[in-house]
Amino acid sequence: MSKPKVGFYWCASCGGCEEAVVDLNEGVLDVVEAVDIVFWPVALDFKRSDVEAMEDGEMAVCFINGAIRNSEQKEMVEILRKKSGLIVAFGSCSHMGGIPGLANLHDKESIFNRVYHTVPTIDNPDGTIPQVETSVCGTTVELPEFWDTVRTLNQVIDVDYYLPGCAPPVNLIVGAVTAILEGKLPEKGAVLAPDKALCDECDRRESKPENLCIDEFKRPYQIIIDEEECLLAQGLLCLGSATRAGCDSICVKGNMPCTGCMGPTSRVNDFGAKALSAMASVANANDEKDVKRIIGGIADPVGSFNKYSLPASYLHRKVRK
Amino acid sequence: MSEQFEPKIVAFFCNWCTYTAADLAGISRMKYAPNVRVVRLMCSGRVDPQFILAAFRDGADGVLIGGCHPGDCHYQEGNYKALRRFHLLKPVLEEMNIEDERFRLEWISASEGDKVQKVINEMVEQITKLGPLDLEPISTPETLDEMLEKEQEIAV
Amino acid sequence: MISLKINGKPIQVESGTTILQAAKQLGFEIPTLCYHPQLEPYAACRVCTVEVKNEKGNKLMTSCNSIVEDGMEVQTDSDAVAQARKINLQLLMAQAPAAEIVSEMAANYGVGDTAFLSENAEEKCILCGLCVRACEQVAGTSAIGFANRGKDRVVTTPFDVQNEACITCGSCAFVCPTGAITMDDPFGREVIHDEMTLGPDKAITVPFMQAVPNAPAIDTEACIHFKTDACGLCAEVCEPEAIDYSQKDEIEEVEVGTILLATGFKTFDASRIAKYGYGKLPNVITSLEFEKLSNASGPTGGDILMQDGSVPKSVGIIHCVGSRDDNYNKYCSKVCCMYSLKIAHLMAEKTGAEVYNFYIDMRTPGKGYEEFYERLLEEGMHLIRGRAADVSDWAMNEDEEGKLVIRAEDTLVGAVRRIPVDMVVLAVGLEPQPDAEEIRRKFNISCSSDGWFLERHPKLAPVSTFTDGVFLAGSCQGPKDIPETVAQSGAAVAEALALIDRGYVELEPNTAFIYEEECSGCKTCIPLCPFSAISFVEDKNVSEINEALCKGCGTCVAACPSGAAQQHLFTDEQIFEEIKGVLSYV
Amino acid sequence: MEQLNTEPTKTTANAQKPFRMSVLVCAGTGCVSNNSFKVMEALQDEIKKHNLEKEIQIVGTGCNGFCAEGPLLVVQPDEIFYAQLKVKDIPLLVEEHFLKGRPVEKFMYTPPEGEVAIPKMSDIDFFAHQRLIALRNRGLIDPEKIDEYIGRDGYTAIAKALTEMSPAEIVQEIVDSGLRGRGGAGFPSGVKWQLCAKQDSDTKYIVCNADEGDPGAFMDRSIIESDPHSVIEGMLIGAFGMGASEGFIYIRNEYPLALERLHVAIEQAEKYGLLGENILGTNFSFKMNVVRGAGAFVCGEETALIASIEGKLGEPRPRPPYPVESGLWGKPTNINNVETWANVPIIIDRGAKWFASIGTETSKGTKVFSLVGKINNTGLLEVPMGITLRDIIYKIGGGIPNGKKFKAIQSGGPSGGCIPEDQLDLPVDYESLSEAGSMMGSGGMVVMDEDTCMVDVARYFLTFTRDESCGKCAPCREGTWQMHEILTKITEGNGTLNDLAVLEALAEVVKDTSLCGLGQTAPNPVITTLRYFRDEYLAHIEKKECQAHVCRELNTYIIHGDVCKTDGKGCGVCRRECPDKAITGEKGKAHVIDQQLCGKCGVCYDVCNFNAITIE
Repeated sequence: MSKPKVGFYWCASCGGCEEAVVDLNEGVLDVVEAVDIVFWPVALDFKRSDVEAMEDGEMAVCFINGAIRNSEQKEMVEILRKKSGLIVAFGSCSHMGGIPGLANLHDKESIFNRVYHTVPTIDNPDGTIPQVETSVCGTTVELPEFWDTVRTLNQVIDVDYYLPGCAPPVNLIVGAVTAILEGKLPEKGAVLAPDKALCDECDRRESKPENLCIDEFKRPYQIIIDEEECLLAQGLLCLGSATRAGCDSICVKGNMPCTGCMGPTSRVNDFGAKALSAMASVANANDEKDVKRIIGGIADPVGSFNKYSLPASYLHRKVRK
Repeated sequence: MSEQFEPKIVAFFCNWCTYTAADLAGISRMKYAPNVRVVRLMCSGRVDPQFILAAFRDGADGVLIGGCHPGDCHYQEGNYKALRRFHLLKPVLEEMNIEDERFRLEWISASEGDKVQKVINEMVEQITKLGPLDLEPISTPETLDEMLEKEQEIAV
Repeated sequence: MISLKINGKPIQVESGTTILQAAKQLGFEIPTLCYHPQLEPYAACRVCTVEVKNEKGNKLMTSCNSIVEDGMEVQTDSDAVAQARKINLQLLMAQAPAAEIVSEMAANYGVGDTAFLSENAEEKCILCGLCVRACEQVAGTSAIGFANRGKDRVVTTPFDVQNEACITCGSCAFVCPTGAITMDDPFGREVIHDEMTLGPDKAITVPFMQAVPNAPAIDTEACIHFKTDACGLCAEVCEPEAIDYSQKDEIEEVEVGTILLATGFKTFDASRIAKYGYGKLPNVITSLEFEKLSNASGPTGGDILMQDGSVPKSVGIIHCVGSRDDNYNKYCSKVCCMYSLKIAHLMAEKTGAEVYNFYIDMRTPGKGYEEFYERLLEEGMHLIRGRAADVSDWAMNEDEEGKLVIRAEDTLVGAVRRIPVDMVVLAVGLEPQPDAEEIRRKFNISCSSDGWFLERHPKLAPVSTFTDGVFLAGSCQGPKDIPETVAQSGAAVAEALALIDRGYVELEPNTAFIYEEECSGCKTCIPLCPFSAISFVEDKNVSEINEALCKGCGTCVAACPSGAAQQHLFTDEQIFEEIKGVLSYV
Repeated sequence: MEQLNTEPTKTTANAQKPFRMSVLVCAGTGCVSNNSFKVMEALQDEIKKHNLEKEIQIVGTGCNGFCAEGPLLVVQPDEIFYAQLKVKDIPLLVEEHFLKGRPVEKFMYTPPEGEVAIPKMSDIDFFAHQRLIALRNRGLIDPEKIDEYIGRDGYTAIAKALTEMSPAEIVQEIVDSGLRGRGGAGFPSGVKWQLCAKQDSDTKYIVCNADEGDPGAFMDRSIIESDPHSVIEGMLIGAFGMGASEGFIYIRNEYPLALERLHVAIEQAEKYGLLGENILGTNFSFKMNVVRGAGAFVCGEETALIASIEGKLGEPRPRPPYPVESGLWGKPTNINNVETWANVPIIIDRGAKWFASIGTETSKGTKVFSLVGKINNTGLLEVPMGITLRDIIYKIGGGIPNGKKFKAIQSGGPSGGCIPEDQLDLPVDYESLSEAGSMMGSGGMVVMDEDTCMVDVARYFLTFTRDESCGKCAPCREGTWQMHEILTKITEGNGTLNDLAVLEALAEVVKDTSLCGLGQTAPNPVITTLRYFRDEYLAHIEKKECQAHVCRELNTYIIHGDVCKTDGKGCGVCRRECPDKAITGEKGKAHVIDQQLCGKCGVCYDVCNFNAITIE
């Protein structure tokens, strides 16, 4: 029996997810042993035509990382959808939009304007901006269309499973691959990670008080962070209580608060709103003035609560004016 | 759109104060704009910020939370939780370009039928002036192409 | 024990007894002026002088302060004693001719007139010092004392000015044997019914006639003992030793299943409407004060009298005082029209006075009420439709001289009228109790905008409140007359009984619960619950909701960061669907 | 005592080089008001001018006693006595006596009847018959220098008491001495001390009563002014004997000099360790307080005095309980008069036996009197008990001035009685005076001559007691007032025999039923004058006549026309001065008084230089 064929693809993302695969270290050998990697542009020289040449559903599974924000990515993922039995959204960006998703606080025009005109390091006397079609020496050259809105993978193609995290933790990757190989997959659409919040596996959970109420929200640089005590109890905006577990709380272990890359648990629809609700509820104030003071201590609420999830949220992008 | 824009307002009213006040407004034959769609909750403290965002996503032009006056909560302090969430949600909505008038928190006691009337009429008037909330729907693989076309139009 | 003889009679008394006390035991009356059994002896009037024979010979001594000695022989009425008393009483008669008690006492010794020169025929004070001692020893205040020496000695306040040390207890006036001290009305009015005007009530009273329990109690606000830590006379004179100052209000906790709120109303404070002159003009009284005046067990025995003791010949009754008035209370107090008509009727019946009613609208719905109104019309009551503008004592002509003038627009005639009357009764309205707000919060119920307790539903649940098991009875819910109050109270009791009879309480169906397998044990929900219904289960590392304690507000659900907490009847899914639903129609 | 030697003061240092002369200037109140301080200044200037500072020392002393002759100056060691000195006399005195050694005769004292000046003090009658015990240091020491008191054996008695005697022995010594209270009532001091010592209390007080209120009395004042330490020492001994730890001196504020000297004395005694903690190195501690009284006569009564110290209204309360049982703030309190305390140190020093040898059977020791009134030698004197009134008046007092006839002597202050001439051989002791209807009192003596109306005297003293009655008890407050009214009525010629009867009855009742000593003794002047001078009352009532012509309402002024015309040539002075315009007459002719218009002021009598006007 031939080995199942596997593909990896990279859309709007930082490349960290690719690193995550490499982070399997020698484990990657086991993967290669078990599967046949037929498409992995970042590591192996495959072309689009190679994919197009495949039979539909030839690949058993394709792991796609990165958000979708231009036409070329759309085309590629649509092809991959066709050629793959399973599509796994790999990492926060394809799962919820990720950091690139924060571009939804802007639009194409303002982004181009910034990047090609006003950023201090630019030298663009003609004010050129990318065009979809450009005539160069008589030939027409094409560039992919840059979208106004960043989208999650499942807003573009049908997705079977999600591997959350920025980047997905190695053990989750291994678990996912194993499950696929063994055919022990959960219901379609599932997130391949535990369905409890991070507090459940946090080393500091016992130090979290039962009567938690916060008099002042602080940012990490403002205090000397205690290495044992619950970070939220120290006033840091740790979203661990709203964030899916599975990362082994590596950030908290590194004395940094959880920022929510693993996304929400299954009952929560809008990660940012829910995290916001939990954090606001424990502010220790009843008087409007005090409420505003304490809440005002949370810098950049959108960026804080939707760092990885803006395109996947209910509002998903800024309202156009 | 030749016909007059009629905003849709979703109102989350607490069972004891504002919902009763709305009832009282009805009993008292106080007329208020029909644009409001009331969701009764036991307490303003039950209002999950997700509900607000969901209402906007699902087409609301404005959201109103009505609770008991501070100190008067039937559940002692549920309304304070609502207050805290409201003040954290406000800057989020602002950044997402949703106007201030579209989201309000009002303390309306059971006896203040007139306040229900006043607040709703005021809100409808303000939002009518603002026009509809033009929140782009979230695409699915099925609706993507259609939406991209629309996006093209906007870009042009 | 000390053995002595008084007027030849032997007696044995305990050591430390005074001669006066010993003589009293034998039945010998010794006259006294400056003595009071509850005050320290002062020995100033010298009237109680007796003749004592001991080893040193015969000697005149004051009996009030002299302690008995063994072998003493006392004569309480010897010639020397009589002579001393005669002279001393004559001296006092000369000093205070108006002190009747002195002349009466002197008459017992055959003295008709004093041999001495008298300066001030009006003088009553004999400087016995009872008042000064009462003030110091009983009231504990020393607000009065003696000033000057000798003949210039007077009882006065420090520097002759009214001072704050005086607690106006009246002990001085009470103890004064000659009536030289009186309690003055600061407005100079003659005091006939003290309850209504001024002056402290007695500190020990039965609250009112037929009170239950019908036992006197100490008003600690008025009692000198509680004010200055002095006095204590009542305990000294109470033979059964029933007085206990240490008793205190006690707070007892009683566990009950239902609570009836029947906190009632407060009458409108008529002095808030200055133009009616209540508290400033004499003989302007409120309807409740009229009731007290009219009461057979009241201060005048039921006679309607004015402050000078005469019977009014004309009376004005002003309706809607504090009611139906944008400046005070907008609502109609409902009961005033009828009680005003009753007062008018009683007034006419008891005094034969001309009675004028000033009303806005005459509201007489109810069984027999309209008929009563008709009857009064037939009796010849004056009914003037129009709100009274003011009450003054400013006379514009002779008829108005010395009277109270009510100015009102008679809307039926279309003219402003001035009506001079002797007495004005203000029909004060009903108001919520001043602490209604506090009570409301305590019981977690609501108040209407006027401040009356709010029922759960005006038609369907008129005696229930938003708090299960708390019911409303009577005018704490709004102005009511007696039959209405009784009816509503009955309903409230029935509701309460129904609950008691069932014996159990139905839990809220909309309690919150936690999906244990999804709870991360983040503890966010725990401090949010005001009812402490959520606890943390250490071994499972999850939160748990006690559904019996949960009241179902859903605050924890809204805050649960992983959505593991949900609320029956109000799950997230249901609400999301409801939102979709309400937005689905155009 | 060690401490005392370590701090020699200027005086003791100077004493090592003796002065040639000591000039003792009386700085008692009487002499001070006669400018004795100015005299002293002038003396200092003059002595400086003559460079005599190292030879002659000037000492300001307490009251010398012979106040009528102030300012006084005694030059020691020769005991030369100068009287009535003026500032302008000083240069001559210094030059003659101090420089040249020739005493100046014209500044010396000359007795009223004598013609020869008496140079030596002890030769003067006034001093010759006195015996100084309480006033042992008067005029000899500077009262503001404790060393001078110590130099006169001061504070040896307390040293003896603390080191050689037990408290019980001290009390017994006072009992044995027979000392009786010098404040008036004459209660045996030793007995009182015993009672106080017997009380079982953690706190006891002793009080010195210096509230000397009698008009004309200045015994206590003089003692404090001239020898304050004797009082302090007496109190120390008493405190040790009775077990008291705190003392009060209640002194009237009208005695500024006494007050100041008392403060100086206490300060010095404290500095020397004679007051305060661990006195003279023993366990005995004593705190001294000075309380100023506002001058109410009744505060001399012990219970009123206690009330006043406690800050209450100064009025007496019934006794018992006596202060020795329940006094200041309810604690056992022993109260003695200034003079009593001043006697204590010397009794301890010289023994009870010595003290008891002076005086009579019942009254031991000496008594200080202030002798005033119609007497030649006004002043303060101390005589042994038992001396007769006659000796006091004629030997010490120098008799009645202007050859007038003696009428009565009033002793014991305003509450005392008047003693007529036929009782002048009465020995002065407590019992004899009481029997005569008067009292020892605090020692005031007022001499009256034939020009004194006894009814007026009684009225005068009643004026005082009426004004000073605290007003607490009815007989005193009203009785004194009514007695005064009746007496006024009599002196104005409106009295009836019934008034006299009422007055007598009233006086007895007031005496018998008043609460405190003030009221009980206030009728004494009335009772004694009625007893000894009833004829004067009757004359006032029946004949409308005042033999002494004191009661002006009863006088009739008559102008003797012949004298007026011949001697006075109808000068008209009386006519001009008459406020009632009752006198008529032309210049050169006899004047006449219209008796209807005459207001009986007596101005005409006073202004007539020709004795043309007489009183009938």
